[in-house]
Amino acid sequence: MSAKPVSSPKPKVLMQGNVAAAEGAYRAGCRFFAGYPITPSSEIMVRTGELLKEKGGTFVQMEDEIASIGAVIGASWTGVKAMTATSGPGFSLMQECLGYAYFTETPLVLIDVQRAGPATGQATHVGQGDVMQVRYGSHGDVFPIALCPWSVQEMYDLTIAAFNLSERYRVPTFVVADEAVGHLRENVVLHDDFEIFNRNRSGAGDPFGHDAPDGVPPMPAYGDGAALLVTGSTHDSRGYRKVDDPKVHEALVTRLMRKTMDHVEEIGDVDEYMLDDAEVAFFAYGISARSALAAVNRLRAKGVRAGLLRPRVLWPFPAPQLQALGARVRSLFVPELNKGMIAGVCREYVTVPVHAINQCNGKALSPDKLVAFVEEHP
Amino acid sequence: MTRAMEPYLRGGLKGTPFCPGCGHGVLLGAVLRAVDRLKIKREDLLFVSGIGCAAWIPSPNIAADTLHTLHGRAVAFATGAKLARPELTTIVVSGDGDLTSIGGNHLIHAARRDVDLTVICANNQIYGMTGGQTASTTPIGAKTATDPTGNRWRPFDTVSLVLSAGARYAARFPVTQPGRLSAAIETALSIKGFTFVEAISPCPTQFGRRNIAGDVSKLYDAIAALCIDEEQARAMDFDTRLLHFVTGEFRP
Amino acid sequence: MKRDICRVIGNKRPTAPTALASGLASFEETDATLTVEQAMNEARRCTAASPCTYCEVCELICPDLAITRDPRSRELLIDLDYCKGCGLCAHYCPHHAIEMIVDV
Amino acid sequence: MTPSLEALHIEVRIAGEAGQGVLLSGQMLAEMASADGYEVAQSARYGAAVRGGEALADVIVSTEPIDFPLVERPHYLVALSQPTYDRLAPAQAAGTLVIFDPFFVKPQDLPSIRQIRIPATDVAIAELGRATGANVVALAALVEVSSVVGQEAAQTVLERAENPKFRAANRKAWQLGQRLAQEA
Repeated sequence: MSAKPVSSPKPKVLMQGNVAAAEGAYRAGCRFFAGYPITPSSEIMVRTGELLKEKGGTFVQMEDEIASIGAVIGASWTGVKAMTATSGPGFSLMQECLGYAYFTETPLVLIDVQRAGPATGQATHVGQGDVMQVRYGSHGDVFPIALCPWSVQEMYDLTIAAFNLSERYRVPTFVVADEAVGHLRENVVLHDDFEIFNRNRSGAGDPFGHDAPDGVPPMPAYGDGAALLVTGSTHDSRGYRKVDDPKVHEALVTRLMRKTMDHVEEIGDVDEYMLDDAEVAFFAYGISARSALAAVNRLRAKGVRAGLLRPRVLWPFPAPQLQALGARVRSLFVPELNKGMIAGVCREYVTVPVHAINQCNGKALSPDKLVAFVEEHP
Repeated sequence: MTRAMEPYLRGGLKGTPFCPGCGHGVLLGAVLRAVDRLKIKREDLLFVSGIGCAAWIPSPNIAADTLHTLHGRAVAFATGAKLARPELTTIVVSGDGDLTSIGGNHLIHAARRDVDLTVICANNQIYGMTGGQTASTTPIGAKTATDPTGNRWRPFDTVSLVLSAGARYAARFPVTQPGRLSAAIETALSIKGFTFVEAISPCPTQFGRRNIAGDVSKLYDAIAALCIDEEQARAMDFDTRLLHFVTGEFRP
Repeated sequence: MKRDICRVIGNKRPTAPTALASGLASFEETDATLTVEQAMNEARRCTAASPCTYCEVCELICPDLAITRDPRSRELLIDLDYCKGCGLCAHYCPHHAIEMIVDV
Repeated sequence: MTPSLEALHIEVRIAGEAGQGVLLSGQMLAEMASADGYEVAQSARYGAAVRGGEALADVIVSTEPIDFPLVERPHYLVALSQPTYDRLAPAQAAGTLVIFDPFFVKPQDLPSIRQIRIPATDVAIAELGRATGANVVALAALVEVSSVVGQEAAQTVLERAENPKFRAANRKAWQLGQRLAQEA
C-alpha cells in the first residue's frame, strides 16, 4: 500500500533541473541557443535543442564557448531572445564576450551549472565556486544580475525570470545553478501564466542614449532599418566610437552601473524562512540553501531558533535584507561549497559574527554538519 | 562635392580613419561597389568586424547595420546573427590577425558549417593598430616590431585554409587590382553558402616603413610584383611560392 | 605645415577639352571621319590640355573614396576635403594626368 | 517499513558500476513514486567516465515537501557491485535493508543490518537471455520488499517505454523480480 498526498491543483511532472531550465527558457520566449557541451550543464543544451527544433527556433552547437556566447550576442541583436549554458571552465572562456555584452547592453541569458573547480576539477560533482566569477569574472566595471535556483521548480521559474530581467534592463543575466540542483529530479509545475517581458525595440531615443529615466534605452534590431552601430569600444548614444573622450566613457559606465544598482529593489528577490523569531540565521543559496533549510528544521526540532535568508537573486547583492537581518540575529552562518566567497561579502554588511561553513569535496553539505556547527558556535 | 559610393557611407564623418595610402580604404570602395552592383538594399545588409584597422572598414563608415565585435570573434558573432536572421546579407570584414590567428577556429568552423556568410579578409600581413607586430600572415623575412631581423615563420595560405574547411568559393586579389577584387567580392556575395575573399592590402605605416624604402607607391608596386597567378605558382617550388601571393578565384 | 596633395596638371580637378569629352561620350563629331578606335586613340594621344581619358583607375584606387565622376560631364572630381595625399591616384593614372604638388 | 497515510520519508540508494543501469533504475523508481503522487527527489553520483567507476542512484520518496533533496541515510540499499557493497553496507545504520546481487557481491556478516539476497543477474541471464535486464529485476524486488511505491504506479511507468519490445521485457523482468523477492 502506498500513501498519496493531496493532489496538487496543477499537474506535476518529474523533471531534471537542467531540463526544467530548458523548458523555462522556451516558455520565456528563447528562440536561439548556441552552446558547447560541458558537464554538468549539457542537458540544458540537449533539451533546448530539441524544443527549438520541434517548435521553431535556432539551435547551433558551436566550436567552443567563446563562439557560443559570441553567436548569442549576434543573434540577440537581430531581436531574438537568446541564451547559452555552460559550467566553470566554459564560463571563464565566455567572460571576454560577456564584457562586450555588458558594454553593448545586449540582453542574453547564461545558465552556469557550477561544478567543483578550479580547472577541470570534478566535472560531475557539485561546487559553488563561480559565484564571484559571475560577479567579477569579466574585465572592467560590470554589474550583472545573477539568480540562484535551489530546486528544479526554480530552475524553471528563475530561468523565465532571468529572461524577463535581461530584456527589461538590457543586462546579461545569469542563472547560477549547481550540479546538485541541475541534475536533481523533482516534481515541478510548468506554470504557463507567467508575465513575459519583451525588450523595448521601437521606443524613441538612441540605442545607447542616456535620456530614458530608468537608464534603459530602446534597442532596435538588425534589419529594422536603423543602420545600427554596435561596438564594444566606448561609444556615444548613437554608437559612434568615442575612444578618447573621458566624459563619454564615464557617463556610459555610470549609466550601466545604475541600470542594475538603481533597480535593486525591483530586481532583488529573497526568500525568508523562520526568520521572525530567529536568533541565529543561515544565509545560503543554491543546494547549500537546501542543506540550510533542513538544518533549520532540525535545529527548530531541538528548540534552537534558527532561520534562513535565501537570495534568489545573489547579484545585485541583497544588502538591505542582510543588514536588517544582521541587526536582529545573534550570529550568521554562511554554508557554501567554496572557501567562503559569499561569507566574505556578508561580513561587509553585518557586525554580528559571520561563520563560514565551507566544503570543497564535490559533495553538498549535510544538514547534520550544519546543525552540529551551529551547536558548536552558539 | 561628394565621395564615391556616397549613398552607402555614413554621413557626418570626416573620412576614413586610415593612414594615407592604406589599402583598407581601397577595399572599402571595392566592397561597396560590389554591393552597389548587386543592388543590395542598405537595410538588408549587416557588416560584422572584429578588432584592428580592418575592423574599422565597415564601422562606422558604412551606413548599414554594423557589429564591431571583439578581437577574433567577428565570425562567431556573425554566425549567430545570420542564423537568427537569415534574410540579412551578412558580410564579415576583418583583418588577417583577427580572422586567421585569434579567430582562426571560428573561421574554419564557419566554413565547415557552410554558414551563408561572405568573409572578407583585409590582409596587410602585420598587426597594424597595435604597432606592427608579426602576424600569422607575415611573409618570411619581413621585418616587424617583434621580428626586427625578419620573420622566420611561414604565413598562412588563407585561401587553401578555408577551401579545405569547406568554403564554396575563395578568391585572392591585391587592392592594386581594385576592379578584379570588387568583382570577386560580387561573385562571393552572389553565392549561397560560405565564401571568402582575401584582399592583399598594403600597410604603409607599419609594414611599408619597415620593409620597403620610399613612398606609398613603392610599397604598392612591391606588393603587386609579388602577385602571381596559379600558372606561375605551379612553375615555382614550394618555398619560392611561399614568398608570393597566388591570386585568382578558387573553388573546391 | 606642408602637406602633399594630389592635383591635376593645370587645374584643381581633372578636366578635358570639351571636344574630346563629347567625342568620348557620343562620338557624334568624329563618326564622319574617324572610327571609334581611331577617335579613342586620338583622344589619348592628345596631351595638350589634359590627358585624362576618364578611365576611372584613380577612382577605384583612391583609398579615401575622394574621387568621383560627374554623372553628366563625366569629369573626374577630387574632393580635397577627404584626400590624405597618398598619391596613389597619380601613381596609377595610366596617362599621367594627375600630379602631386605640395600644398603650403 | 510499510508506508502509512501518515508522514512518510523513505531514502533509497542503488549502488553499482556505471553501465549497469543503476542510474536508469533510480530514474524509474523516481518516476514511479511521482506517478504515485509522492514528492520525489532523485539524484545521482557518478564519475566523469561514461562506463566504469562507481555509480550511485539516490531516490527520496516522501509525503511531505523534501527539504534536503540528497540521500543521507538510506533505508534501502541495493548493492550491485562488490566495491560499493564493501564501502556502503557496513556503514549503514541499524535497520537499513540491504539488497545485494550475489552475481557481483559476496556479502559480509553484518549483524546490525538486514540483508536480502536477490540473484537478479543470474535470473536475468537465465530467463531473459541477457544480463542487462538485471537492474529492472532488482528494482522490482526492491519495490516488492519495500512497497516504497505502489504496483499500479510501477506498472504505469513500465508501460511508458516507447518500444513495445522493451515494454514486454520490462514486464517479464518485473515479474521475475517480484518472484525473487517473495522467495527471499
